[in-house]
Amino acid sequence: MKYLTAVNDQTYLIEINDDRHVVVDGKVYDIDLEAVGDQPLYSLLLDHHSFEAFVDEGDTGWLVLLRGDLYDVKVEDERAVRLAKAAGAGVVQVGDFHLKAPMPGLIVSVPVAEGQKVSKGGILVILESMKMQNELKSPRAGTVTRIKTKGGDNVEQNQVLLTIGE
Amino acid sequence: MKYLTAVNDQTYLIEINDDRHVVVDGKVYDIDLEAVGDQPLYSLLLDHHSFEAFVDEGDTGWLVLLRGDLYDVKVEDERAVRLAKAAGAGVVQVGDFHLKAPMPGLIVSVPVAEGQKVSKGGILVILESMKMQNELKSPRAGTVTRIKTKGGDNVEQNQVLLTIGE
Amino acid sequence: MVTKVLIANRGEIAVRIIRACRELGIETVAVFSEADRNAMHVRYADEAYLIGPAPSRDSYLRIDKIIDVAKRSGADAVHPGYGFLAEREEFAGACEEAGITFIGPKPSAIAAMGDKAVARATVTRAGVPVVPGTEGEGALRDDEIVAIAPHIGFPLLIKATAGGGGKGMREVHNPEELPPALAAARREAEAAFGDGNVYLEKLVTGARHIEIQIMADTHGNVVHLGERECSIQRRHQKVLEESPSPFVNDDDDLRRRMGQVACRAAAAVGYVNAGTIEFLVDRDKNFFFLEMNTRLQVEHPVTELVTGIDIVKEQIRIARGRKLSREQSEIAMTGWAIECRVNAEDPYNNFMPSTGTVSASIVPTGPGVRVDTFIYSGYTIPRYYDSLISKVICWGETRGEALLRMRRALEEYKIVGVKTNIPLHQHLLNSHRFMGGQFDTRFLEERFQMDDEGAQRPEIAAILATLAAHRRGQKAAQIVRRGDRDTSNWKWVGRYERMHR
Amino acid sequence: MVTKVLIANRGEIAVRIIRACRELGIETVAVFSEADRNAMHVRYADEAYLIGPAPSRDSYLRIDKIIDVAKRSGADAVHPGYGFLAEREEFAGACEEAGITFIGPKPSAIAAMGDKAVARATVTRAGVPVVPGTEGEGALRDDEIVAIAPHIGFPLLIKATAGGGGKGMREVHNPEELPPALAAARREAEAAFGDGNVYLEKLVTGARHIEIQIMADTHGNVVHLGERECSIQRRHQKVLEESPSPFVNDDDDLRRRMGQVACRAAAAVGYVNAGTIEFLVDRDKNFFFLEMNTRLQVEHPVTELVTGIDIVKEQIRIARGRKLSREQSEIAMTGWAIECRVNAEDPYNNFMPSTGTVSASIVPTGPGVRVDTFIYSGYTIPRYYDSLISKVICWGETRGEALLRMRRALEEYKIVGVKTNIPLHQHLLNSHRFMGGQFDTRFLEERFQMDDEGAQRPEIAAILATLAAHRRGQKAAQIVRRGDRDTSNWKWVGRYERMHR
Repeated sequence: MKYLTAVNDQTYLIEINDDRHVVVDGKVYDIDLEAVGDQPLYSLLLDHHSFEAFVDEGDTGWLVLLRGDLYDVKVEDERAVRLAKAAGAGVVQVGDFHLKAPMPGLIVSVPVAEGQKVSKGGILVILESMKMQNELKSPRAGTVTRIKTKGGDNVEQNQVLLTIGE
Repeated sequence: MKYLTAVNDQTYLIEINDDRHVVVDGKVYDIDLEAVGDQPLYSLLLDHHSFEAFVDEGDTGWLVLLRGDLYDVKVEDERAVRLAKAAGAGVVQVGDFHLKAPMPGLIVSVPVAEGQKVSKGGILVILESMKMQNELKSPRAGTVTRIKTKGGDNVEQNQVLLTIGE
Repeated sequence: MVTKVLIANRGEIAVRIIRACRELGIETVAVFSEADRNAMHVRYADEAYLIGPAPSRDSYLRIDKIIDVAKRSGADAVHPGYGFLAEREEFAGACEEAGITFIGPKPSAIAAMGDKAVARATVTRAGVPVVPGTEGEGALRDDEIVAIAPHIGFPLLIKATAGGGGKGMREVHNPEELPPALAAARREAEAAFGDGNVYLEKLVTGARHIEIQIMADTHGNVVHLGERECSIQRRHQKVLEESPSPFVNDDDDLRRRMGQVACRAAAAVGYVNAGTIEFLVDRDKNFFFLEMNTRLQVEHPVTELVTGIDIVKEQIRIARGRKLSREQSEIAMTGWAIECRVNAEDPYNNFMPSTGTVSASIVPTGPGVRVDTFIYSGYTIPRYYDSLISKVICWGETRGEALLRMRRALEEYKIVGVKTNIPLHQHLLNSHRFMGGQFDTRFLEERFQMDDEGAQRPEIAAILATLAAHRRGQKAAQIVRRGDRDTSNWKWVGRYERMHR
Repeated sequence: MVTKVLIANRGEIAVRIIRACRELGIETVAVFSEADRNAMHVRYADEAYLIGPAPSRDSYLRIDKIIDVAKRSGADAVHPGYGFLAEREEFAGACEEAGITFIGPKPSAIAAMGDKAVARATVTRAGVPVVPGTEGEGALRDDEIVAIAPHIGFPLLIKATAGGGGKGMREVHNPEELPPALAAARREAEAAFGDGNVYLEKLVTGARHIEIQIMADTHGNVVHLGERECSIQRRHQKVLEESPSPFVNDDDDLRRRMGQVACRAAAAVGYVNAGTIEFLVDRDKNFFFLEMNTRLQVEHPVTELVTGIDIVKEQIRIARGRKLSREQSEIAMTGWAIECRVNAEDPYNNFMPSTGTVSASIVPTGPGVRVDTFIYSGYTIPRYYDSLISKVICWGETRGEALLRMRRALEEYKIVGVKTNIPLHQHLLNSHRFMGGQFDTRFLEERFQMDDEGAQRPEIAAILATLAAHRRGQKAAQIVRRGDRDTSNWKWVGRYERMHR
């Protein structure tokens, strides 16, 4: 299997043919990967160098927490990428942003109204959890198209609170 | 449900009718029992007194390790005991003793032969595990009727090594 | 007498206090909310009583219920920990009234220091320097505060009168920001302390937050245990503390003067038991009283490690009416200690609190490492309380050794299931300015970045992610393949038929 | 130079050494057997190399493979830990030959002290008192030993010449017992050390086992770090150690004399680095040299906690050619430290070793508690190595505080999945004789019982067992009942159909 793996601005071509080796941009490494106690925590020996890292799938790719640094990694099947390119890619993804509750908690207030324009960084919702009031901000400019919560509501994690349109 | 529960020389009549109470020899206690992190480790609040203990089923009964003391506890359904008594009990259990390997290891030697008489405490097998040579002794006097292992064998836990007859 | 102590708290500090009691042969009584049945303090105490629903105001803040449990259980003393009721005059008073020893100062001292505005006025009279602000003005309305603000001058800090821990605190840089900031601060203060009163204080820039631990007994002895450096803060909450302070360091004269002023501030309110005087120290080593915390401090372990004094045991000793175990001349600081507060929050997502079940917790151990925590594998962190889940405290002969030890401890610490701010601490410990001791209270928020763009091992991360993705893909493929095999089908069919018998 | 250290060991001591290196900024290289891929030392080191199959003789005892890894990895130093190759002259020699710094004494010193019989002869010449035995006789055949035995007099001890850790040791009370005991001792010594040679020593009764930690640098300085009390033993293996010894305690003169003799013994062989001189001390405070361990000791942490000296870091310092960090006059013992060795063995079943997967490990933390371990939740303990899985070390201002702290630490320590000897330690800490410091080397085996017949809480145990049995019964009933429900059936049917599409 070949993968195109991107971290920050760099992309690696990584080939995995057996359990004991990887080929990264043509260079062969000995590897030995073990999960630690059935957790998303891994011990990797790479040419005898020992690394421990959390490796978990996030919303937009794989998250690797390694020696205190977090890497957001996109892993794609190289063949799939090639096929997609051949089919003509380049779709611009624009759409609604759904603000989800990042944790369960109590809605303190919703300082915006439906139809209101918001700028990037504008406060959308104040959510109380673990005794802290957290200001949930807009990741981009847009218009509040739908509000699905109000002050006093108890919300679950990932519950959609409101939607920002174009 | 009523249970007859024996520890050392003492037997308690324990009645459990709901999740929040037990009745021990007629005395009612408030209880709150929780397993700690999905382990055979329990937290018990008994009339607000907090106890932590390992509770696990052993070969001959329940083993309770509480504040550094081990209790071997027999729990029997009170109704079943009554029925058994009515049916006439008192069966004397005598039979073969099967020496099982208490842990995986390497058989160093078997200093007895089939047909040999052994006394209580006599060494039957020397088993090496974790760099220690462990002498497995006879729990009673008898005759070695069958030997199923020899020096140099690698044995698994609970594998029968030999049998002592009358 | 102190033979049975009720701990009116939860979390790591409840565990910390229970441990001290156990080691003194004193019985312990825990109280817990409905969210805390599986908490460690419930398991480690001799007795435990449910006192109400999860929200603090229905449980850990209910004085009546706690006093009731103390009476029912026969506890003859109460330790309040920090937070919750620790600095509530009424609570100390209710204990006194019920004939229960409150392990802390007298209600009058809590009252005098608890209203931060009154406290500033009080110590000013005792000749202790304070940062200019609205001290001595009592509780002010919004319009009064708006009117006074320009006289103190911007930038300003709004602080909760009943405050602590950065809650209900806001910075204000110009008059326009003042009204909304006041509203936010009062709202947060009301939620956190049940008291929406606030006061103003001049914002001293380039300052350090350095505090002095004091202990006072009922025989009139007051000593100080040196200073703690607490300038590493985020949203006015301490994140990392050390003792000694790298700023004070070899300046024994400054330490002695701050210590003397701290003892004087404590004496001004007839203080008894352990307390902390917080100072702002400017670049020229002028120091100003900020407030006194009339209770055990979260960061007390760094002082314990450098002085060898067990502050909680000393608190109990004082509550028993004994003399302090050491005189000022017998107290020395040996080596260096650092504490990292581990919070359940995501340092990569605006420090959002993170809750959930801890599926694994591998704690750093070995020489010079102390961990004060209450989480364990399988424990579910409730969403109702503070995000502090653990404190890692390292001692070294020198600051350098303590820093290196902390680095290895944090690298070892593996908490799975919830996000923590451990990466923040790891970045901090690699920061040259931090290593050089070059920081003030604004450092963490203004001159420090959790920027992992330049992180050193992108290739390793790429390999790890690719291997994980590859394995997941293979496992998925295997499941499909296995589904086609006969043996497996037979098993399912067997189950299906058993069910329909 | 020491910039990259290969740790020729496994388990807790490998982790301990890696931690010291990390804190000094030194790179680390782990070696591991096929049974140890998931071991903590592999995960914590910077590099890790597989060196062979699980049995020690095929991996951790393979000098050739370890030297080869040192060369391949570019390690410029080797730390041998304890056990395995730590006291093999050939290994230290092979390192020297390969130009790799051996963090320990010269091969000649290992050889002189490693043959226990030769060691006794050597120190006798230096004026150090020894227990009568076959020292100076060289390797003896069985018939020679049988002939000499009556001249020394019974009871006797057979000891392995290459020995340590109680392996290959047997007590003999009369001439008839000698031949079978010799055979057993040789067999065990051969298995453990690859050397079946043994010697005899008079068995001193009512004696204590007290040892002195020494440190010697390459500049001719030798200091001692006080004593450790190691009389609590089972089958000649230490179980619990403390420093200071309750027997020496305030007798500074005895401590000084033992320290001086220890330094003299070390000097007699040109000793460099950390080492331990073991003494037997009789009731009248006469002390006799037993043997010298030319390596780091399992129980070194108790000395670290009372002296504040990090012995492993000091070892590296010495190996770098530096002077000792402290002179004798700067070394003082503060407070009291106790270590409990936690072994994976069943104290209720003749201390049978216990292996398996650790399904949970909740480690005691908080003030004054240090844990040196290598196990974690999910780790499977291999059956090939020593049963020591953890060391709990507690410090207190007094012996009383240390004991009480150890009690609470052991009560907190929860290891699930394997049996441990923690209950043994808990019984010990409750024993009045132990608490009073009234014990000799026979105490644990002869005057101590793991008798739980009189345990205090049979009713609580009965309730717990009954509740567990009841719950299990209910759960079983529920499974049967659930099987009858439609919803559940639909789920099975759904799966069944998916599979047959």
